[in-house]
Amino acid sequence: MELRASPHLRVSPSVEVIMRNVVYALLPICAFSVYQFGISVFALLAVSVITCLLTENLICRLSGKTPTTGDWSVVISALLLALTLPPGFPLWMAAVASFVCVAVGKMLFGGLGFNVMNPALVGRAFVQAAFPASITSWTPYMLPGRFAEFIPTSLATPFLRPAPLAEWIAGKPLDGFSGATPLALMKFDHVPTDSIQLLIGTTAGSAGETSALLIFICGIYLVVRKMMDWRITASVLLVASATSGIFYWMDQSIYPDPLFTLCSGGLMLGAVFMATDMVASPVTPWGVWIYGALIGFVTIIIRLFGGLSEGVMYAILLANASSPLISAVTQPRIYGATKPKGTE
Amino acid sequence: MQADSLTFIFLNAFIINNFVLAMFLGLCPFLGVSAKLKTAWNMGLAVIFVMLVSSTCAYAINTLLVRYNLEFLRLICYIAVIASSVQLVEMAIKKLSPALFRMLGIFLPLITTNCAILGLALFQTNREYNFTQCLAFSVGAGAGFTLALMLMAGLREKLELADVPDVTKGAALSLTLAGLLSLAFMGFAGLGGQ
Amino acid sequence: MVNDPRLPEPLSWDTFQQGLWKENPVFVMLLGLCPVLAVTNNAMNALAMGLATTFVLICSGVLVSLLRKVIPKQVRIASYIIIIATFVTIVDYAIQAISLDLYKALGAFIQLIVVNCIILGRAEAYASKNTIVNASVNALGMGVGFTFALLCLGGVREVFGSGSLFGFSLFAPSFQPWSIFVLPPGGFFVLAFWLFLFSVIKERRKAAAQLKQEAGNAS
Amino acid sequence: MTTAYKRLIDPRMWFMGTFSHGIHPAENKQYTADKAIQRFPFAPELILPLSQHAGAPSVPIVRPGQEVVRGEPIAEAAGFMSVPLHAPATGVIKKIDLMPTAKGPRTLSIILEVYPGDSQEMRFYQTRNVDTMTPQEITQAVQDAGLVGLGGAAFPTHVKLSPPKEHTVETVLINGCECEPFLTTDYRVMLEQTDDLIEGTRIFMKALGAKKAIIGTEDNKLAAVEAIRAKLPADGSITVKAVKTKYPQGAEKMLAKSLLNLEIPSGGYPSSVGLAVFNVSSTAEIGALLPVGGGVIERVVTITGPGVEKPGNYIVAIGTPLRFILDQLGLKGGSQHLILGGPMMGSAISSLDVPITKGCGGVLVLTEEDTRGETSRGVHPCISCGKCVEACPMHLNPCNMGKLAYKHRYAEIAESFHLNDCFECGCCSYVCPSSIPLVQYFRIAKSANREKAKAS
Amino acid sequence: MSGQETSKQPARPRSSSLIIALTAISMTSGLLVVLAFQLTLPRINLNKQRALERAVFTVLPESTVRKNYYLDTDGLTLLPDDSFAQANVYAGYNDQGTFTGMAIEGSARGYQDIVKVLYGYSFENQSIVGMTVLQSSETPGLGDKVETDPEFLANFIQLDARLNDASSALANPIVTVKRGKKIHPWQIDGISGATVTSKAIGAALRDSAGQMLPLLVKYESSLERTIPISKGHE
Repeated sequence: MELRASPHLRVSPSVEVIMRNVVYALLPICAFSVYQFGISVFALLAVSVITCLLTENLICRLSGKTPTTGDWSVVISALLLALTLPPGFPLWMAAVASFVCVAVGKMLFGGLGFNVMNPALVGRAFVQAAFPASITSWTPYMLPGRFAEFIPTSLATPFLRPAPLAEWIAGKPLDGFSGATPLALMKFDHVPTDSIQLLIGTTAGSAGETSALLIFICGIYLVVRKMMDWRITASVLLVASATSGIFYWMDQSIYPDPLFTLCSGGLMLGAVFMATDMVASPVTPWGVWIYGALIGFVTIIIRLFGGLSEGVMYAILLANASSPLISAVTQPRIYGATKPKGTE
Repeated sequence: MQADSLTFIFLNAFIINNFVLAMFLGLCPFLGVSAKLKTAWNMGLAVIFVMLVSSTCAYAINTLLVRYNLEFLRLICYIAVIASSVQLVEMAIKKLSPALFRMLGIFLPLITTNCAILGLALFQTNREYNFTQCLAFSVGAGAGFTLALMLMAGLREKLELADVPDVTKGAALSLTLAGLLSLAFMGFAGLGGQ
Repeated sequence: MVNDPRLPEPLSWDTFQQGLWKENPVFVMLLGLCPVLAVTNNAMNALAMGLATTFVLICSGVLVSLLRKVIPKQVRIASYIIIIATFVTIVDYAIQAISLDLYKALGAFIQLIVVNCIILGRAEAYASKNTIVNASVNALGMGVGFTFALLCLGGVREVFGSGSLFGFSLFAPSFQPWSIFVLPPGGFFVLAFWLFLFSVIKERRKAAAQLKQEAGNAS
Repeated sequence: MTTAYKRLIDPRMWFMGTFSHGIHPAENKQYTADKAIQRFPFAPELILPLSQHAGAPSVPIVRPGQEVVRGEPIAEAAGFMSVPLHAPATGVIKKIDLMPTAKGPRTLSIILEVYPGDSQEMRFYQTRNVDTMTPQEITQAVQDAGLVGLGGAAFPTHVKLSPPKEHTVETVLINGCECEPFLTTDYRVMLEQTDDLIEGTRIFMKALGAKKAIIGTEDNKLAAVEAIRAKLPADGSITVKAVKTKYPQGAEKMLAKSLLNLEIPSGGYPSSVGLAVFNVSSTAEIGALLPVGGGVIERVVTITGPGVEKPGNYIVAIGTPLRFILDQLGLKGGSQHLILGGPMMGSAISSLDVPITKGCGGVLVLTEEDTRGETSRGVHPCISCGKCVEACPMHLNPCNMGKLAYKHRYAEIAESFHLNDCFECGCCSYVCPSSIPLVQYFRIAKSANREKAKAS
Repeated sequence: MSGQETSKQPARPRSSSLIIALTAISMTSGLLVVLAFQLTLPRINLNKQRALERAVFTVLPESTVRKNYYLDTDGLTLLPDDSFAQANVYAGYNDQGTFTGMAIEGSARGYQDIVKVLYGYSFENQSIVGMTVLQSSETPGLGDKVETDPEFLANFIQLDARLNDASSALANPIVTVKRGKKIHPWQIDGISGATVTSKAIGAALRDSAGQMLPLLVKYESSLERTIPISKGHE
């Protein structure tokens, strides 16, 4: 007979189950991405997953802990990281990003549950700063022969500069691929992209961010299974569309419409899968909404007024950094409290 | 946005080229006083305040020095006058508002001979800001410092509850956090550009 | 260290060596981080900054030590600051005279040497209590230690960030530089990396020493 | 499932009162809900701990070898925060010794050897007319009866009847929300001892000078609502109301919120907002005991769970050892997991020599199969999913509190995170995907803080 | 702080002695600083002048001699050779002393911070004939290509900067376009991936040229078209 403390029943799914389901939800997005961009994205996903697993395992061994790779969380980070990289991103750089993602973004702080920022985004932000040229080189989607041929930059020799892509793209039977994402087209040239295209995902962009609709559906799966905080996603999307709606209303010729905002770039992927990273987001009821709103707002400000065409990554990192502050000011009013907390 | 507009000067010092995270000014207090959120907040307020005082002083001294062609004495004068004016203001606060003094008091001497304060004076002189621009610059820099300090303090408080490996504890962890914050702030680059 | 701190210390190897490793101003005492991070995006700047700081350290150390009997206690900090500011201004002009490009690269950080806590700290803690020779030797040690730390950072940042060292290319032209190393986050990361490395080494040494001791006890 | 379905189709249930947060564990009341209360045979030996209530232990007034009659007082109250103890059966006092209890440490208990051949008639009582008694007399009589909260807290009832002078109690709440899964004691009492319940309610109202009383129960016990409604007095002073089925609806703070939308202030008493809350079983007990001047010598206990052969609701004499009960009812399945009380707040017990006490409303026997999922789950670090924050009925932040407790920063939890408002309902642990024993942490934190306060 | 405690003297020194000590130190410091300043001044000025000339001669390719001018709405004033710090435009002359063009500064907000450029304007073909970046802190490897990328710098060998008929503004505002999209002579072919910085350079030229060139044309008469080449000048 063994002794246990109350309560003697538990119900909710364990950490492994939650994490495994997030991986399931990411799989359709990975599949679509491979279908769209071909074998290069498959290699990207594989390199990222393998490097992340190896790094976590190695660090656990070095620090004398039992390897924690079994909880699936590292696979989520790896997949998310790969999905935010351009399809033709050199594989060696992806390995660097994966290493930073796990080593600096997660294990340095003690592993699962202690990371202060989304590890995938830490990895991506690192390579964005380290290799700014490679991370802004985009390739066309649905190229014929994409399953047989790698995008040349993918296979760049480690530590060497990848060859420019322009020539390779020019040799493809396409007309008018400008090497820009819908967001960059909008920001720098005020050329809008059709919203249907953005929804379905027939645009250039990072490997996994193109199809807003697919990401949304995968998110709904997680919400239905109660494995994701829908409030954060809702708050990000609402505030992002409201902010961009205000600017659109002020000047339609320069600013994109809210639908474009929602469906373009990494906003949907960020709102559904990255902003909702439980560890780095607040838990207080109001904090969750404020956190989401901060992401939505900063994203739009960076997109419209910053030097970059996409701001979701930085918005989420900043919100992650602010989440302890948000938590501190939004401690819930407890039952029967005579005065709200924080008035001392 | 005009490069010399007040908004831009403010934003530049506040987030785009944050004093701590992009220019590395005021790192000692940033690492030293960021363990607790409450102290970080008071420290931030004190810094904004000292920055305003010293920016005003520096502007006045520089005007005088330029008039008498004594620019080579700038550094010595800045450091002397800023230190003494903060001392004076500190005494004034102690007399006038003991509550405020309790909040800011212990930090004031700490900040006076700090690179963020002198850096502010030197940068505003190098960039030839006029008086209102100096004020915008100092408020922006102070607010930027406070923001960075608060974020850092929040993260460090959070990490106190984490199982951080022994070898990364301490300064290495704080600096990595600062690096991550600095990385996140890179998103603001180019804000208000063309 | 057992000596009464008020008494002048006899000149020894330790006077010099202190600042190099055991009390390295950057890696151990975490002082003067602002120039350490701001100007180390290449090794040349790091070296120049290190030399400038060393110069100010030595000169102010000598002067403070010389005047230690003359300066009243009550105004000593103010006097030290004035003395330091004087030498910083001199360095500032000297660098402008030597190379304008270097001066541009270092920017206001040359003038910010004046608030570098190492210098004031040395003046207050050492130079004001010791003879000129000791003060200058100690300052030289500190300066070399500081320059060493700057070079550690500057070297790594330049090699990775630009693929060169002191301006000489190290790799084939197709080398992909990691520009994050010359950007502000890279500064933080590289310093954190060095600190991490030293902490690991320290831990290893401690463990080894303990093992040795245990072995000694056992035999 | 049936309740969920009913809630969907019955418009009356759409607007039913409730509190925010909380959880919906599987009810599992089907084992015993329809089983009428039966009398359980007397055990050959009864173990009567002197501390069956919150407060100072009672003082024995018998000595070993003395013969006692069923209903006779055998220990007296040691002050205001204490109650007397009565002999549950006719027999002889065997000894007064340290015995194991469900709470853990061994405590001083009276061991009573029951005369096997005795008729066990109630021979020790005096009839009284409740209508002529003053409130003070009633309060005294309640203490003399040895009544404590039978819902589980075992807080002496007469203390609740003597609110601070500056408070006036306007409404008496009778708590019929048995929110713990498996247990059906209160439900059966409401169904079968309805008259006693109404009588008890009137006694409490009189003692407190309250004009109104509400009997609150959950909407999975609508049969009880019907039964009570049929017997309510015509003047309308007592009403019965159903609230949504949710755990921990049975906590008095939650009940006040659900029925009247009142919040009992943190650190205050129900009387601060003009309320007094009593458990239905206690109320029915006093309704039965006061007119005849008896003491609490037995209580209704639900003995249930997948590991029991003959689950049911039984009137069990206080002090009956668990071993005797389980021997009579039979166990089944592999290795068992015994819980005194409900699965959410009850305590696991290690020894079968533990007796049934006044505060014990249920014995739950789970089998290996029910707990297997439990054992295999490893504890992970907190992933800040926030499920506990959404579950905590007190709106605390168990997530942060748990992290602080993990680092032994107990004082901070009490200062900044209202540790002392936690009543250990277990919602947070129940929902935690990382399987962190949060409630356990908080108990340790509280006791560490108490030790510290005592030391200083 | 320990120093203070151990130095508890029975009698506080009089404040006059403190003031004397401080004054003495300040005087010494002042003296040292003045000395250093005086000693280094010629060298510093020489350095600055060289740096400036290097830039001016880069943007006005045929020039070997420079003259300082100050241009504002009141007119164009010739400044002495050593007061280059006050000047805002510089005239370039070739070996024969013939005027080759004006070097003008411009600045705009780049990706990281302000980008300052110097560009050469030729009166003859009414176009910009050279550009160099004076100050920038753009992203290494991306934004800083504007200083080195030969294709980008080729834009400024002959960049149309004609004024309109009234000589009040640029006939065609200079603008940066996407790489490969340049069709007009007043357009700058940008660097892909460094859109913001290339646009900033375009904006710096447009704003500065739009403001300065009309003034320059207005006060053209005050400009010395030829200068005597002094014998000592190499």
